[in-house]
Amino acid sequence: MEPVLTVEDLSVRISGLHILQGVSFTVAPTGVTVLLGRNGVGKTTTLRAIVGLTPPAGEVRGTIRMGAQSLLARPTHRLVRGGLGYVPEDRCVFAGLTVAENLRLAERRGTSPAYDRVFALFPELDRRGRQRAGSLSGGQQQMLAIGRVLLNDNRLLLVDEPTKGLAPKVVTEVAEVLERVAESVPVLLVEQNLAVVRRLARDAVVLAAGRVAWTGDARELLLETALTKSLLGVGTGEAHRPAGANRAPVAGKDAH
Amino acid sequence: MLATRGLTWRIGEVAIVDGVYLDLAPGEFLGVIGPNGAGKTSLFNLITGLRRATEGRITLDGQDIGELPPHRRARLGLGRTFQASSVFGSLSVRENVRLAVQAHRGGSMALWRRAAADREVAVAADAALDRVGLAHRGTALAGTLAHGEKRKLEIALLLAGEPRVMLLDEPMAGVSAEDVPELVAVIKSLTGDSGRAVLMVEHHMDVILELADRIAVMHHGALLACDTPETVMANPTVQEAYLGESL
Amino acid sequence: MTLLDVTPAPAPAAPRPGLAHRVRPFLPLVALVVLAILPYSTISLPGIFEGPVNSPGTLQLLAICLIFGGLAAGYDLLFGRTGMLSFGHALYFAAGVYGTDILITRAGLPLWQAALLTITGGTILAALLGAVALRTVGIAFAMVTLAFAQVGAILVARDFGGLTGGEEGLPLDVSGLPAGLVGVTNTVNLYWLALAYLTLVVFVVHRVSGSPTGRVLAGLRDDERRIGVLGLDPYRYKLVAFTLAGGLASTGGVVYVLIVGGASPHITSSELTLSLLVMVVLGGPGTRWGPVLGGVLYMYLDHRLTAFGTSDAVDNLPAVLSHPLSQPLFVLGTVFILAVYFFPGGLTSLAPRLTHLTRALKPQNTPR
Amino acid sequence: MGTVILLALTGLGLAALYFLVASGLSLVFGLADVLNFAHGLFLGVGAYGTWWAAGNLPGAGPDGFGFVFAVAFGVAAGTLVAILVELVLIRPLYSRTIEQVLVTVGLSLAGVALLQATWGADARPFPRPDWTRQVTGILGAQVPNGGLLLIIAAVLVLGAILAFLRWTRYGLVIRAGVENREMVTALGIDVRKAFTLVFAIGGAAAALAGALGGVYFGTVSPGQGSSLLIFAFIVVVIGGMGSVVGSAYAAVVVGLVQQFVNYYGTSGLGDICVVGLLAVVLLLRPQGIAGKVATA
Amino acid sequence: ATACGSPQDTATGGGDSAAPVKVGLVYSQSGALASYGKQYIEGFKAGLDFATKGTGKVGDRKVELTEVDDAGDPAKAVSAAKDLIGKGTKIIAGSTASGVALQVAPIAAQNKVLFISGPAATDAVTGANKYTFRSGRQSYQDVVTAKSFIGDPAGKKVVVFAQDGAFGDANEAAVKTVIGGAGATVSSVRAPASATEFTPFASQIKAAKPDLLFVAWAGTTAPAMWQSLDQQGVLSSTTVVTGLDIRSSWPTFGAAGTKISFLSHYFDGASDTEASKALKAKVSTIDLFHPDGFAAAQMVVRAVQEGGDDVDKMVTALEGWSFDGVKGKMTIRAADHALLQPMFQAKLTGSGTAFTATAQKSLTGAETAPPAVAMKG
Ligand SMILES: Nc1ncnc2c1ncn2[C@@H]1O[C@H](COP(=O)(O)OP(=O)(O)OP(=O)(O)O)[C@@H](O)[C@H]1O
Ligand SMILES: Nc1ncnc2c1ncn2[C@@H]1O[C@H](COP(=O)(O)OP(=O)(O)OP(=O)(O)O)[C@@H](O)[C@H]1O
Ligand SMILES: [Mg+2]
Ligand SMILES: [Mg+2]
Repeated sequence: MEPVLTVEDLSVRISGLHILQGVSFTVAPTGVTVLLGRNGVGKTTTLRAIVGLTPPAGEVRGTIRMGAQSLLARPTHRLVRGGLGYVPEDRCVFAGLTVAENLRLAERRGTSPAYDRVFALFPELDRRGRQRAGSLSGGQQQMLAIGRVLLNDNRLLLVDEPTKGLAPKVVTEVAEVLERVAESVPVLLVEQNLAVVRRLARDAVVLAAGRVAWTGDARELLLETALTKSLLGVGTGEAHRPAGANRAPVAGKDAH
Repeated sequence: MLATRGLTWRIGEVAIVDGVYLDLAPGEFLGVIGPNGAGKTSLFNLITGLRRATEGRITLDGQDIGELPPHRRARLGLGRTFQASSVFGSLSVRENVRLAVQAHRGGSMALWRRAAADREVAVAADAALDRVGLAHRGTALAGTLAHGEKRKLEIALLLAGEPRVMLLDEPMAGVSAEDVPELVAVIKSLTGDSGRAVLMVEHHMDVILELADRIAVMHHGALLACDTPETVMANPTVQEAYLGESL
Repeated sequence: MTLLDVTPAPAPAAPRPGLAHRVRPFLPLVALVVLAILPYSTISLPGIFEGPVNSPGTLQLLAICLIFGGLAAGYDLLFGRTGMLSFGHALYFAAGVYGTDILITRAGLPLWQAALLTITGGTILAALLGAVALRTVGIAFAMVTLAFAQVGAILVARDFGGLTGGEEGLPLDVSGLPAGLVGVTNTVNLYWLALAYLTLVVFVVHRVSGSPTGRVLAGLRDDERRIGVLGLDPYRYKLVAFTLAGGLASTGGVVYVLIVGGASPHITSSELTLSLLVMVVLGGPGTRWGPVLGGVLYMYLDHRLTAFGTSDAVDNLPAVLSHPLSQPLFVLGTVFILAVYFFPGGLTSLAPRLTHLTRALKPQNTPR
Repeated sequence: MGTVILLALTGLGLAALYFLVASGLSLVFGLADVLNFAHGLFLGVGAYGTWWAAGNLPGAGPDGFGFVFAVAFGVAAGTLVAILVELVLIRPLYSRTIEQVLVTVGLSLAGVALLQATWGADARPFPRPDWTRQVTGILGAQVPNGGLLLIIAAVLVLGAILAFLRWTRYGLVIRAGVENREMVTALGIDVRKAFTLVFAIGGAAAALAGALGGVYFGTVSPGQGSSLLIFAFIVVVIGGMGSVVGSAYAAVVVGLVQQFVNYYGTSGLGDICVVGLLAVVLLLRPQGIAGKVATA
Repeated sequence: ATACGSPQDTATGGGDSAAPVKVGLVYSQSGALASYGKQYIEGFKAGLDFATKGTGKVGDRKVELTEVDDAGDPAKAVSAAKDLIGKGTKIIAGSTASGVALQVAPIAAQNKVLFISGPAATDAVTGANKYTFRSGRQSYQDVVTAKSFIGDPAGKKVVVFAQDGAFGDANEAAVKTVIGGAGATVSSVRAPASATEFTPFASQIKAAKPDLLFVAWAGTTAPAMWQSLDQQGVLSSTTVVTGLDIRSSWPTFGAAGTKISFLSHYFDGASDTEASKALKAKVSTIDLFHPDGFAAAQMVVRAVQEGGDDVDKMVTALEGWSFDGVKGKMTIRAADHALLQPMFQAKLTGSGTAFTATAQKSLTGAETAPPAVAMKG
């Protein structure tokens, strides 16, 4: 199957720092591809480079293609209108606007917004339509951020740590939502919560120090304790071991 | 040690925090859980003075601190981290921590002394950085750190202040799985000694269960329960309101 | 309000060991010595100065430039280093100018007494007004300071009791001044005075920003709430910075009134504060030399452009060009806009970029 | 009684003028986050545009429809300049707020100098219909018609801007873009267009203020804009940044205070009172009368 | 040339009898008073031509002009003056703005050079110091002219309407001495210089019912002020006197123009002197400040003729000197260097944008002489 997104030899420099160094991977046209890696390896940077949001001081090299179309050097709003949905890491809801206005803003011209879909997933958003988004709690804001993107049909969704700071119940809900969404739209997901990863991911890309350290079937990755341990530094068990007991063998995190 | 009596914060008619009675004993670790929007961060804001309570009292060691500005409360030994990292972006990581150490040492108003020459501050700062595992990032500008690193820096800033009561707002949010145990250990090491009390909001249940002596559950601004982890986890209301069905 | 997110120029790259590194700390000293002995030189720089470097006209111009270099450096203590956007800094400068002038001319005090009283008064004024204004933050703070400065301007223009001379200004009565400060031949002494002022400000600002308090100020610039939670009172620190900057500005006013020989209401206008802002940004906020450079350059252009505007070269251009070009403010405004575009981060950010360039051009002989 | 009415109505006329200047300023300032010191330039362009058109443009003149046409020309010129300023000078600097402010400072210096270079520093008589020079007797007060004209224009402009912000999609985009421009783009919206629009609206309102101000004062001079600007700033801040309604309230307060205190108090006291009012409002309510409460 | 020298070097004025005479002209070429400055310099050049009979030379010595723009800023003017003095200039003239004149005058005294102030009207220039002269009129002379409009002032009620600040203060004080001293009751209405809305002031004045209203107003807000006075019926209910400003401002009076009595420093056609003909030949339409520049040039030529390079001699030569200027007979009073000169009453006729001024009456220099003041420095 043709990949929906192809990233080849992607390098990103931000004010002199070489943050990504020749990252290549593909995103399958169905299901969830998860981008893993420890803090600071460049997951967010990768997503932002794809959607064209590298900061002004940054420099992007390489190829990013959606189908046959190159995404580099195209303005973000064009990419998004072309069906690339992005849920940022810090939620970025518009604090001064109401929830309803936040959603209204996300409507894209020429398509009919799927409010029923969003409200079915997050009834809270319907109830709080007139509240200003800035006064929502962290979790509510995350729901709004996801809801905004789901209002439209997308060819590919980029989602950065959607469960960060969410209550377990909501984490489960969000995971369910993403699972359902992924049935129709491919998703590139950055996630720290391995339980969510296990439930959703089909393919996995593991970054380490700005490079791809591993790609392949996510289940395979999670089953192989040795592999996860060496790449992500954790076993697949739920409980956390005492600190220091599982210091990661992955070297070169700070090489740049 | 820290106690709130009927602490309430209303915006208009809505009570965001609704009559909370909390008691924190020296050396105690109290976890706070609750659904998103329950009012946990708001409670922290009231305790640290970033917001003024509309009703109720807050006492620290019996002294009423409800009217004090944030920095006075901090000087009495109240330290906190923020849910969204807030570090000094244009200072280096090391300078960040040194500033916190300096604040703890009495907030020098010296205009003429060279700050860099203060060995004691430097040593204390490096120790704090070491403890959270950020020593190697000392010269990086804090603003350029990755999210997880900022969380660690937040904790280092807190450590530097050697607070007697620590309020941690979701310290694990966005921290990669590998680093969670490390941070847990750091937090654990803070509490054991010197009768320091901790109030921690966290959604990672395993972390809470590992650390907390008691767990407070907030819902719609009110305290639903406050008891040992076992009792709380067994509570059906909590199950339903917060945990939902497990993955 | 994101207006206060002053991004400081990136911290200088770790210095490379070597000769350059060892000499560097002494460069300011060398510059100071060069500036101090400059009046002994008779070099003519045609086009740059009207006469030889030691002519009174040139020294006067240089003295004014140096004063404004110092003022800008003092203002940067607020703007670049603490992130406080004050629109009323001109007030403290004007307090220094008018204070000295009134005490000498109207009250007949000797210079040193007038200067001492004025500086003390200016500092206290800054402390009092700062104490009120600092109850607000961000743009509100900018506007309250602007308002206070506006009241100052109105009072000066109102000319209560004929004290300030209103729009005509107040010429300084020089009869009681030391002889060495009076007369065209003594312009060099005023120049040295200005140089001393600049040195003082740079030294104070440097020491303060390297002090523990300076570190707190830098922290305030980034996140004030955080400073509070760490146990420090943001208000106190901001007040210290505000008062100090105000005191430095009124000191500048004392020197300025000697150099110009009078006070005029121009200096009370909010435009002066705006120009200070322009100077700081032109040079590079939060850097040691940027504001000084910016101040010197701005004042230089401000004075020299009037000559440029009336020069034959401009007059001979077609009217569409010569009319605007003969308006100094037009040229200054345009230069400033271009500077914002082409040297973002200020003049001082040019240096690292230039070294970058030269390094890139140099053949790399040591493979990494 | 007649005096009070006269003072109140002329005070409102002044308020209307302040509001016309402040509304555009407030929009640009609160929404595009640019403290626009060049706003006075737009005003100057509007005034000189009208003045020029009335004298030189066929069909335009100082009276009747010709005058409307001249004002329209002036407003169009002001709008055009505002758009050009945004496109050429401000747009390349988005996300660099300080620099944007600085560019407008430079522009305000250069722009006024340019007007002066072109038309001289002296005041020019402003073309206007004769009835604007007359007075209307209202309850025994001889109220200048120029002031009444300003009041009517201000009310219309207020209504138009509010409707735009509240009911159009661009209004929404503008309000969101202020907070997080990047995120608006990430929702697939070209936010740059919205900001150009904000400048255009601000420029148009300022140019209208310039033209009607010319009618009111009877003259046009290069510095007129900048001298109004400082009170407009005060109005914007008292009213709360970005709040057009707040600006309207504040303009009324400032205009009336100035007028009454100048009459009953000693001269100059009116200005000092306005400045004092600003300080008091900011100390009690830093976000201004109608400003939003910042969220933590 | 060497690259080293003393920090206190200044060029010495050439003692050579054929060396050119350096004259520095520091005035506004840009800024708010640029048009006053333009008239001044045109007048100066015409005057120089007139006084040197077209040669541009005094004796064998060419007069070398250095023009410097002060943009109306005293600091720039002081810098320019110091620069000129440093280069050996012994004569400085110009100063369009009062603030500039007041701050350049002490510099001239400190360095013993001749300073001839230009259009700056402030009374304080008179008697400022031994080296300072003026080539224009002063506020006091305006007020004396205003007085001539009401005949016998005894028992009359006079209101001064002026801006806050030194200009307004000076005018108010002068009216109190001149007209009040002659028996009138003088009161004042003052407005902030920044005011844009004048209705309250106009109705205050209306309520005061004065016999004479003296308006001292400068700046771009004047037209709005006149319009308010007219709308509130002040102009039609009393005699209103004010100074006639430069020609380009006339149209801004609008309908009010014909209802005002003007005191005038000068307007085209006010006098018919040799000098005015010579000036008119150069500039076609004479305006308010042409005569000031013209007189300055006449004074410069006189100073050089009699004083050579000796400034003290120049001063002596000018003190008490009478000459025929554009306005008529001018006399430099020795005691305080006041320039006694004719003043005019004028009316505007016509309407809209085409006003013409006609002289009603002219007052001699002696009639308008300000009281002598003691030389301050
Ligand atoms: N604007 C910037 N300037 C300089 N460095 C940056 C910038 N943005 C990111 N970085 C650096 O790039 C690296 C990768 O950052 P990124 O945010 O992509 O990591 P991440 O994998 O998303 O981490 P996390 O899991 O903590 O969110 C980090 O070391 C960070 O310090
Ligand atoms: N300034 C405010 N104005 C109005 N409502 C507010 C304000 N601040 C908070 N709220 C509301 O108060 C409730 C509690 O918010 P808070 O941030 O304390 O929740 P939380 O428990 O920390 O949630 P989370 O776990 O998602 O961070 C939320 O419903 C929020 O919308
Ligand atoms: Mg990330
Ligand atoms: Mg929270």
